Amino acid sequence: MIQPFTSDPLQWVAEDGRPIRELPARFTPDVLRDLYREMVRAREFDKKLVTLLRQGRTTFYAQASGMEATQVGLARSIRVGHDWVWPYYRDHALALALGVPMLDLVSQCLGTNSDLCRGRQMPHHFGAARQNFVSISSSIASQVPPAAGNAMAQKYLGVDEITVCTFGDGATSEGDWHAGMNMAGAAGAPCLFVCENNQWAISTNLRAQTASENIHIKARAYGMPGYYVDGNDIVAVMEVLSQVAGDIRAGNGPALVECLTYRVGSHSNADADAEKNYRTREEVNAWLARDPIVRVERLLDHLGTPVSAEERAELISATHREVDEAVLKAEATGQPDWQIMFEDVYVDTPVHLREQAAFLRAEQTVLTDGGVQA
Amino acid sequence: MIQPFTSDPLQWVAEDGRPIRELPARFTPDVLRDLYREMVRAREFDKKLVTLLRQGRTTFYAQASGMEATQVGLARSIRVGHDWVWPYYRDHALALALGVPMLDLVSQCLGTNSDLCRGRQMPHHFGAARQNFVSISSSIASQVPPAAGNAMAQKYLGVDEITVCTFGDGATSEGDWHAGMNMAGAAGAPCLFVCENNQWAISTNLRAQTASENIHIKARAYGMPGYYVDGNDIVAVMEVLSQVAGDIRAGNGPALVECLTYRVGSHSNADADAEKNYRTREEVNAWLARDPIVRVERLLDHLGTPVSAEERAELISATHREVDEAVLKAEATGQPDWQIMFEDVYVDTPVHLREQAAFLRAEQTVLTDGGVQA
Amino acid sequence: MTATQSKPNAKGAAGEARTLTLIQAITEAMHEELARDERVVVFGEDVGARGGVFLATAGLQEQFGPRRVFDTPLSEASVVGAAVGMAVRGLRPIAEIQFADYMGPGFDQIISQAAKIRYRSGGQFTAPLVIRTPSGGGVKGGHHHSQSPESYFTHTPGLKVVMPSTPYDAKGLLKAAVRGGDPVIYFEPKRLYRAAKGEVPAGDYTVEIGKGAVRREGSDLTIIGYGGVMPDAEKAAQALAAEGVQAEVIDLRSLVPWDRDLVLTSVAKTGRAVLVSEAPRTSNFMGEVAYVIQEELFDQLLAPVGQVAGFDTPYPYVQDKVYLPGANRIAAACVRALNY
Amino acid sequence: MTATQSKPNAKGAAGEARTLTLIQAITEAMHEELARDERVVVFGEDVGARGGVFLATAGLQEQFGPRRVFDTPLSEASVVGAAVGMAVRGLRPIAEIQFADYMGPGFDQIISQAAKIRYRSGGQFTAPLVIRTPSGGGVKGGHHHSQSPESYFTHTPGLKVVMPSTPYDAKGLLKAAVRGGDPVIYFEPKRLYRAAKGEVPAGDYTVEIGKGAVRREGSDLTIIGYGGVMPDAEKAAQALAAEGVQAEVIDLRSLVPWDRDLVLTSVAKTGRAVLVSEAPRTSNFMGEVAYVIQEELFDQLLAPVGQVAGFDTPYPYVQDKVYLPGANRIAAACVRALNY
Ligand SMILES: Cc1ncc(C[n+]2csc(CCOP(=O)(O)OP(=O)(O)O)c2C)c(N)n1
Ligand SMILES: Cc1ncc(C[n+]2csc(CCOP(=O)(O)OP(=O)(O)O)c2C)c(N)n1
Ligand SMILES: [Mg+2]
Ligand SMILES: [Mg+2]
Repeated sequence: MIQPFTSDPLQWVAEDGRPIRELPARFTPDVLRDLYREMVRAREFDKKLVTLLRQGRTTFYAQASGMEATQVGLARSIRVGHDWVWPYYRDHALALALGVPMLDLVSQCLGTNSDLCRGRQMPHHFGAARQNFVSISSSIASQVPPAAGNAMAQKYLGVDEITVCTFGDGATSEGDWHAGMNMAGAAGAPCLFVCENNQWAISTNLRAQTASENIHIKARAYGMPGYYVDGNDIVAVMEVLSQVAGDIRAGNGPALVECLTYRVGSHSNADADAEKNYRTREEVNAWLARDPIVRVERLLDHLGTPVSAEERAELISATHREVDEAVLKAEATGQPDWQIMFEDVYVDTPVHLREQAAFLRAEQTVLTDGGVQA
Repeated sequence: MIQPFTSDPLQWVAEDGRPIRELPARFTPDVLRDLYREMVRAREFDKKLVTLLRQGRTTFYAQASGMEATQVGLARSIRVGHDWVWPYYRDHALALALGVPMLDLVSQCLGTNSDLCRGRQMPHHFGAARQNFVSISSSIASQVPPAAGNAMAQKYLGVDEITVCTFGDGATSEGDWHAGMNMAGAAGAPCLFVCENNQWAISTNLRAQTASENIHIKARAYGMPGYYVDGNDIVAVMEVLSQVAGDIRAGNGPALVECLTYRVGSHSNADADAEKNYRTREEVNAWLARDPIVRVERLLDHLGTPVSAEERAELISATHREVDEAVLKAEATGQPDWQIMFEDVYVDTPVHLREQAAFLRAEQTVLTDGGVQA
Repeated sequence: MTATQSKPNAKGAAGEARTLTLIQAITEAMHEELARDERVVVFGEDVGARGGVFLATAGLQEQFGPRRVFDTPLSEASVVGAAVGMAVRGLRPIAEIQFADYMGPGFDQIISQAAKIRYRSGGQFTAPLVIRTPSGGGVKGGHHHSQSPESYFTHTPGLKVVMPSTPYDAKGLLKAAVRGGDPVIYFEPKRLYRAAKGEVPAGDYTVEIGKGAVRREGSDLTIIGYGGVMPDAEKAAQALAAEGVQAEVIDLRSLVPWDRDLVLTSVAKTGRAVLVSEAPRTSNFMGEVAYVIQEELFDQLLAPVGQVAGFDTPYPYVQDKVYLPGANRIAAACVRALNY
Repeated sequence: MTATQSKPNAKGAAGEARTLTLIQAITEAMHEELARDERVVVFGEDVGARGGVFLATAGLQEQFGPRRVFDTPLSEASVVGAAVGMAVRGLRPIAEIQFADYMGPGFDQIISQAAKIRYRSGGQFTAPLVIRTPSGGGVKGGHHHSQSPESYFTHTPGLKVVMPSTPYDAKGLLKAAVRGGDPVIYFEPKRLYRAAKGEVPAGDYTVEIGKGAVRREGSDLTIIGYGGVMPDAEKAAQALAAEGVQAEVIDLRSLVPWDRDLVLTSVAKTGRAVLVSEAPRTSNFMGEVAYVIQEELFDQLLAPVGQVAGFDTPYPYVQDKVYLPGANRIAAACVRALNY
């Protein structure tokens, strides 16, 4: 039994790669290698997308580097395509690990015709129905009440699904976070709330965000258990999350899990240089030293099944190829044309939208014919 | 030192009127008598106003009967006219005990020209600048973030005031409650949050409102102490609140105090009959037996200084006279005329409001001259 | 309540008509939809045992049980957000906001989640849901029990917005809203809850969202309104008739989308329009109706489009009746248009 | 940044003019107001060390310290609510909402507290505060970084609403807002932050809230806009001038209250009006301007009031540029009005 409300984050594997507690049997070298590969894939996706951003081929990007153990560990603790996920905008490692195809993620970032979301949202705001990975809204914490409702529906329908809702540390200050948590608690809804506590909300440190000792203790306000996990230790993440997910699926109501991690990159492209104003190089370096991927590498070393330099290089270049191919494929589908703007506003197209579309059609035609005659 | 986060409400005086702990020296029979009188005054105000309501002389009323120890005790724990109060709509006992004149309260309920708030709000939504008793908004919990801001301003200005913010149990579910609590915690603002937990929010019981064990534990989410008090025991209320107010004034940051009490009357005139749908007569009777006024009567008995039947009768009729006189005085000032509608929207009156006022002036003139000619 | 005691004909077509109040028609619509479709759930603050503060949901929990009809915590963001999540996961939620004045705390859920999830996901996820809420003045409730916030929502693409003024429409529009594919904000003019009575067929029928209704035919001028102002609009038309002026009266019923054809056809015929609503004037929905009329019928208009609306002040308590556009004010606006 | 390094002349009158960008002018206004009045505080999400995501508050914390310029928790209700409480207790808060798209979570604080406290208290308590927020499209931000929600606030009595389009106005209006007695929602057209450059006097001056400005005189038609669309409105006027048409261009600057006199005088002269904004069409603020023009100048209008606005769809990502009314679309609307 894993204890809620611990004062320190639960850990299985120390930073040097040695297990602190007995390594659960399911973490065979093969399984660990698979986790490792998935994390590296996400890390390299970050790198490639930052490059695409620099090249001006996309306009926004929010790295998850440093947070891969939390996101991949979460994906491996639930039933893919069966459970539902209301994620937030930093969750591409989660999306990848849930099996959202690389092409879908890249297409969304590029806003091409191959984008499942039809170019409607800014980059890095994914949505993939096949994986029950609900389209992300930028509005922080706005996914929390709907996640509670999604879980209430699951309970109503009597299905054995659960709902996962992720958010950052900053998100916990929003009123909607409270509204969703309290609703899920009161309804006993099967919802797994996962805080990806990377300790910063843009430039605002968790200590300025709230006076509470930590995030998971806030679960007390909603009558649900709160767990505290080392979010850079994928074994700990999976041990805690799979037990908690199981409890929830068994009908014990919602729970909150705080994964303590760190965003080693910038908040987004928007603050690439600015972060030096608000945090120290030392702090970043200290967390770079706690890299979740390196920890698994060390564990594999310790288990006598090290990752070779070639394997690593190959994995990296395979991911780069995967991204490159996806980019080519996505770009080949072209950009959606203006008509896309008027679709999916409603199930039908009411008369005022038809008129506005007709207006734009006329304008576009004139433009194609050589500009407006003023 | 009073302990936060107790599992049971702190009590000083048992229901039978006997002190459970040593009665603090300041609670002399004279002081207790004064508290008693203030509580009876509030109770009788309730009765008179319900009568006025039945007579159709006012249109809304929200009784505080049963909650007098909480509200009067709070008023006696802070510095009147020095500290600031962001109250909620059920706080007339608090207002009276803070020295808001009866005439002001009655005028607000009647919406007469003598209303400090100029007839702008529905009855029972008071506001009195002289007592720093900030005008009440119906929108539940919307006073909580401003109360935090008020306290932040006090801290900024370096004054030795504190801010009091009151709300019901239901209010704690609103997002704004969370936003205000968290802001106050993060800012270390001198704010005393008082939950008047009467266990019902209209027809919704606290158990359906939230899955948390109680209200005060929610303070953990904001890094502030949470206290649990028998809100029907005015000695306990004052012991806890005056210590907590002192702590806050000393610069220790905000705190949450939950006063466990009960609304023995209906939610408002709107559900006078409806409450039988949602709660049992037995429950109401059980709480009627824990009446906060009776408890002080018994304590005075126990101390050998009983309240005589005549004293009680006199007190009651004095209050009734006080209300009657206030009603006459208020009604004599008449109802504000239509012009009041366009004032206090802004500090000035912009042109569009001047035009709308001119339009209405013309209309009113025509009407006085005998109706519109259609 | 008769409405909840009657045995609605859940499957078949509309049955015989009875006289119901507006609120009875609303209750009956929910009753029938709950009976018709297991995916329909009804929830909000105090809608269960209490039956809602206006009793719109009275008897529903008793009949359908607390699994399908239930109280929520006191949070409009919880209510709306839960509705969004339920709808995404396949239910058909009917959520109540106790007063339209309290949509504020749920505003971001409405505009960021309900209104945009279909669009932002490219149609992968949708939120067909209904938010019912009593709105409008005339009940001496001061500004937090009297406001008419519908214009905020008509200005938010992705939402459909309706407001019935008759029991017939109340039932039919609510059913259409429950069955449609979009989030619908369904405003209930609270001062008509019991004041508006009319024939309502037992059993099933819908009123198409987006279609207005001509309440009275006339050739001299068109009065266009919706919701709580309709009885006064009709009274004004009667008063005008007594003076020999034939006003056509249109009830929009649906604001997004609104029935441009009906309005333009009528004003093309009469040449004069007076728009009536009780929401504050600046940036209200009627501005759009006025705009379209003057744009489309510039040459046919015989007078400027007239407008009677709420004043640009918070809704006052003591001046409740003066604030609202009554029949006199509407008639006077018509006279101004006629005498232009 | 020059703006924060310059030593503003906090007491005296306006000094010599320099060329600043819109955002520099905003920073300078806050800088000077902080220096002028100890009651002024600046706060919001990431406005401290980070200087705001657009750097509008860059350097202010460094200069005035974290007591006067500080970060808040990530909650717009906290930000607005704190501003209300501070203002009631005597401070002069300038609160930042990081993007206008995120006013949703603070909406009830704005409409129920900030907008109504003066009214509901009979003037006993007031909330003179400024909420600054970047709004509008053109930055490829998708719907949560591009919306123009100003109409919601113009429809809320008790709020003043302004939106500058030039550095001069940005500074002067912000100062006027800080010193006034009312809650002011101050929208900053983010696509002009660095694109709009202009002369700004060093030191003190204000621009009166409620007054528009004629950007270009003309006799054939009046183009009326505000905020981010202004440069394109002027470009359209230039294009028209090349064809021999003289358009008058009015920048409203202030929406509540708006300068009816200026607008009506101009349209009375030209006989034609085209209204330009980027907010969704239905129930947008320009509906009110159009309404007043047709009501007051019915007989003088030579063509229907024209309007170019945002489409009634959520703001799209890929079609960012197509969604926005550009100079071509504005010019085309003018041509339609001229050829009517
Ligand atoms: C309602 C709302 N307010 C503000 C923002 C702007 N914003 C975007 S990300 C962010 C910080 C979020 O921090 P956190 O929740 O910790 O997540 P992280 O980015 O650290 O993963 C802010 C303030 C927003 N997107 N939504
Ligand atoms: C934002 C908002 N939502 C709903 C309401 C309607 N309403 C008025 S009182 C009330 C119950 C409040 O319960 P509680 O906070 O426990 O206070 P009590 O009335 O019990 O003292 C509700 C739901 C409101 N006034 N404001
Ligand atoms: Mg974070
Ligand atoms: Mg209560």
